[in-house]
Amino acid sequence: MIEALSIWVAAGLTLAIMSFLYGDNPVYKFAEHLYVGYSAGYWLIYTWHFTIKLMVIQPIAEKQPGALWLVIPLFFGALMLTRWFPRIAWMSRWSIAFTVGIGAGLTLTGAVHGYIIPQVKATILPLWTGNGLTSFNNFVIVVGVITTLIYFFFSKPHTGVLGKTSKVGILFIMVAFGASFGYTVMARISLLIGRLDFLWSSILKLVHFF
Amino acid sequence: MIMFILLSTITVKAFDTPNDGGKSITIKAYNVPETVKKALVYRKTEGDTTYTLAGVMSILSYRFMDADSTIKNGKPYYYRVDFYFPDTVISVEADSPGIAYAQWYDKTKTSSLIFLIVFSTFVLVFIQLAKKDPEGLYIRKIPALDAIDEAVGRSTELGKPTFFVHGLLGITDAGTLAALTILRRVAKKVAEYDTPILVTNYDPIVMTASQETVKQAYTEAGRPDAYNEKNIIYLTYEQFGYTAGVDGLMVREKPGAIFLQGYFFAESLILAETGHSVGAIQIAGTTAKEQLPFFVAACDYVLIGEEMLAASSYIGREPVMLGSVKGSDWGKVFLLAIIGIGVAIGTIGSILQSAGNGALMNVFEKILAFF
Amino acid sequence: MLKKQIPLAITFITGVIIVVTFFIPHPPFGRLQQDALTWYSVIFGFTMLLGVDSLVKFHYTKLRRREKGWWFSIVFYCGFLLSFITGVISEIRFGDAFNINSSFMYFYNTILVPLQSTMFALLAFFIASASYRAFRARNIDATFLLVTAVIVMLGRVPVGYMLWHKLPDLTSWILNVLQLGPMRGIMIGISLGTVAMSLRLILGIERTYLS
Amino acid sequence: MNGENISFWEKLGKIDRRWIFLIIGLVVFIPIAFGLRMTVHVSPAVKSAYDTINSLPEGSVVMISIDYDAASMPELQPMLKAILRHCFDKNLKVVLINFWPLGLPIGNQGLEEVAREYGKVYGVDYMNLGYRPGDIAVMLRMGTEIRSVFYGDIKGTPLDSLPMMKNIHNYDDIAVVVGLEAGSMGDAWVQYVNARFKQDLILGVTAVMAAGVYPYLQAGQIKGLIGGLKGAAEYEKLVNHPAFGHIGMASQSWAHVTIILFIILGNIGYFMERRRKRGL
Repeated sequence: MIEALSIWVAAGLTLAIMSFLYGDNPVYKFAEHLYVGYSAGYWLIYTWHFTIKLMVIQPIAEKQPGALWLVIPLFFGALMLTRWFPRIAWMSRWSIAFTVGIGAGLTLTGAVHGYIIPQVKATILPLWTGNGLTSFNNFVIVVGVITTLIYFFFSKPHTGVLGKTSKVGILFIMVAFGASFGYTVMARISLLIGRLDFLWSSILKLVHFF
Repeated sequence: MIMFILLSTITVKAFDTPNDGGKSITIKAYNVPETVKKALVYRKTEGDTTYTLAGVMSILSYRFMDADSTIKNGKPYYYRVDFYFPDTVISVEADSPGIAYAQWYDKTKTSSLIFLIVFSTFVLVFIQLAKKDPEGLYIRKIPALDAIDEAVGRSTELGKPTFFVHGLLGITDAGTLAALTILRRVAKKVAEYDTPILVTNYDPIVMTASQETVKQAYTEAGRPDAYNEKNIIYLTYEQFGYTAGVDGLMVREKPGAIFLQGYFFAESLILAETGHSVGAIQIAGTTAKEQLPFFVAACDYVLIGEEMLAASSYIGREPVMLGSVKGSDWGKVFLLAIIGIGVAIGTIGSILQSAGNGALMNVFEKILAFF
Repeated sequence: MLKKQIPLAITFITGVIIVVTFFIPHPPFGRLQQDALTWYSVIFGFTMLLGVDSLVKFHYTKLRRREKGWWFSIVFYCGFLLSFITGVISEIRFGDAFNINSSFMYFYNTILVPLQSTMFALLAFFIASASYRAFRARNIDATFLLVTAVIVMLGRVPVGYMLWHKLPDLTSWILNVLQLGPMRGIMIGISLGTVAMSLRLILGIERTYLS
Repeated sequence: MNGENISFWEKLGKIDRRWIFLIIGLVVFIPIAFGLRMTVHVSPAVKSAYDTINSLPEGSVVMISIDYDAASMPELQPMLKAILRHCFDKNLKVVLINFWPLGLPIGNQGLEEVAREYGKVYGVDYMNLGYRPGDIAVMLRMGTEIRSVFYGDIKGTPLDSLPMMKNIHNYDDIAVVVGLEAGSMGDAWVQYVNARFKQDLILGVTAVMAAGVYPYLQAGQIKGLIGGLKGAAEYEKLVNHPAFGHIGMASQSWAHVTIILFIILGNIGYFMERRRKRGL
């Protein structure tokens, strides 16, 4: 019985979300509000379990080395909650500033070491390798990178040679976007196949059940 | 006989793992025959009588990094590796003990450090130059940013609210930080036109930063009284729950202008198509390269990658900001020059190599290894 | 001063420390980047309370004012309480709400999973409507986009092979070579922009939420 | 007459998108409801995965890793079933393992279903290890002894009380590992288990991931690659058991063709409109 009920609920919610394709309606509204409410609660529990319990309470309770450092985020975390008290709410800016500082530091080093250096290295390709096709491929890749980068030049007007190269750059970009779009279609259709198959087999199961 | 040959060829070295925080020793084997099936590493230290198993060595790279929690800096550790062949097992001891140390500088990051210094210098120098001589600073047209005022204006004329939809990454993402800059501009216009705004957030920290940003924008527009914190809401930290919620708000509130700004994942197209169906002008911006095609297809204006990050300079047009854009462009020239020189050396080197002269190719390999 | 200068100083100091220690493996600096991520998560955990509070208040206002569709806010509260209460109970009973036998996980599977995957599956419809509407050969740029998309779409299904048996090869060439350059260019551009933006933030030139 | 014609195309260009939704829905749904199938052409990457398993002597052990959850089920579950059919048909022994806790029920369901088809016995012909947290650490420890991480199977039964497990201790006793991947565990299988234990690997991945994993195949680090629903359909063809992959492929193909037809119709409408506006 519980199994049949679960199938009903799951199939019903599937249809409710799909009804959005026709337009906004009470059934979708129901599913949407349930979804937002349920998942907000879910993530609250998730954060409690995986962040507060495993990252804060456990290391402190077990006196793990370095647990003392947790004072820093606890302090800034508590400051964040000053937003509930309008008179001292401005103190939460300190916490935002701290997170922005962490963000800026991490993205800066991450972008240089994790992306710029390895990608520039990967682009330094010989245009002649002894093999016609690889040489041509290398040429296409190098030209693609250079013209695209030139498209993102901001401080000079795009006229003359710069203008022409950036035109080639935008064509490359469009090809990349087209490829990426076409490539994704397959995965998206697969998702729908999965969903419709679930719906169809649920219907068959329920018909069988009664 | 075979054993004797193998014994005489395989060598094992144990040494401090370079460029790390200590408490780790690397064991490397040389001249290992390809027939080896498995290699187990054993360790002992002063006072131990027998070896204990430390782990399994990779038989592709013949390397093993021993970072066991018992390892202490400055203490010698002796290693033995057992090589398993189809019919026999051969033990080889490391020629000298390994001693772990912590390093103060990570040499593998030198290329990053050099780039960082060069790039920062460009940015700082051009900021200084811009302060001295604000004339003649140029920034190319970015239509999506010019369209912000128009979009908010049209939304006001129609008597509809303006929506600002944040992406899914937190404040540690550059796209999110750029989105906040754009939000500030949008909020200022909204305050001037006195039209309603709704900012939806996926991440609570971004929500608090958005609240501060909008508050500042209203103050800047001279209307701090009109600011209402309740218009900047958190929905849920669940990808499609957020999507369902934003979609619902879109079809019910029917905004005249929608800004989709930040780092998006698969939901990008669901949001953009729903926004289009309610007839809103849509200005999207993202640094998620996979999602750009969908925004390009479904939105009226799109900030493509770096254009989004240049937004604050474009909007403010302050000399300092424009100077930093110019500096960053010079960083680009620097990279293009490196790519150009590298490609030239590689190409000529490769041609010379096929003619029998491999000297330049060696230089090329060294350049690549430096990165 | 407290409201403006101190936040700028905090961002500056934090940012500089994280960048400098990136190059120092020696303890305690070597692990600082990882620790910083943990710290960020902890602050995030606290802020989650503010977020949920804002959402709960948003629906409370709707209910109190009896705004149009107010009773859906009751659905919101039901959903929220369902996961919250089963979560708390499971956390107490199993010591881990994510135990596979908990009621919390049961509702996760019957409610959240179908909602999630259906919402995701809507993309199949939207990708069709978007291509219909937007893929018009208005100019050269749009034509390039359209033609590549069509080739790749066909090249990845058996029909493409039937039309022209080289089509799958052409598709993989487009994916592995032709689009590689521009995608790399876009990402290098984004990374450069990111570095410049982070520098501006650390130096206090860019102030989004401070005046 | 001519005027009506033009307005028809133009109207088509601005058609209510709900018609598009309906058509796409039907195109995908009809093959599922009526079990329509599509002929598929087998690619070398899938063929080599098939050959690797096909060449194993009877009684060899195949470990299948379930590294996905409900979201990727439509693509990876048909793969799992096709591979299981191949293994059971050849009387190979199957060990299932999970690195995604939420994939546990999904993998087990597929395993039990196919095992029933072939009349196989749990503990003798197949078994399920279940899930242990620790990802890469679990993978590595299995290199010396599976029992050091998995004290019992999915139901908690001690491994030694399962007849087939008596002689299975580590990767030396496993002929091939098949990783069905929706995330980064596939990289871990290659970088840790293949590199350290020379373990033969086959990866089955979602369509989106296929291009990224392809270099492993070129470098010989994996023996075969099955990509997306199409790969699943190809494998089904090889084991001579067309199932969901084939049906799904019919839906997939027709959906792609339909979208392309939409694009063509949209462009005809657009050019008609442009011509008329120029003519005015």
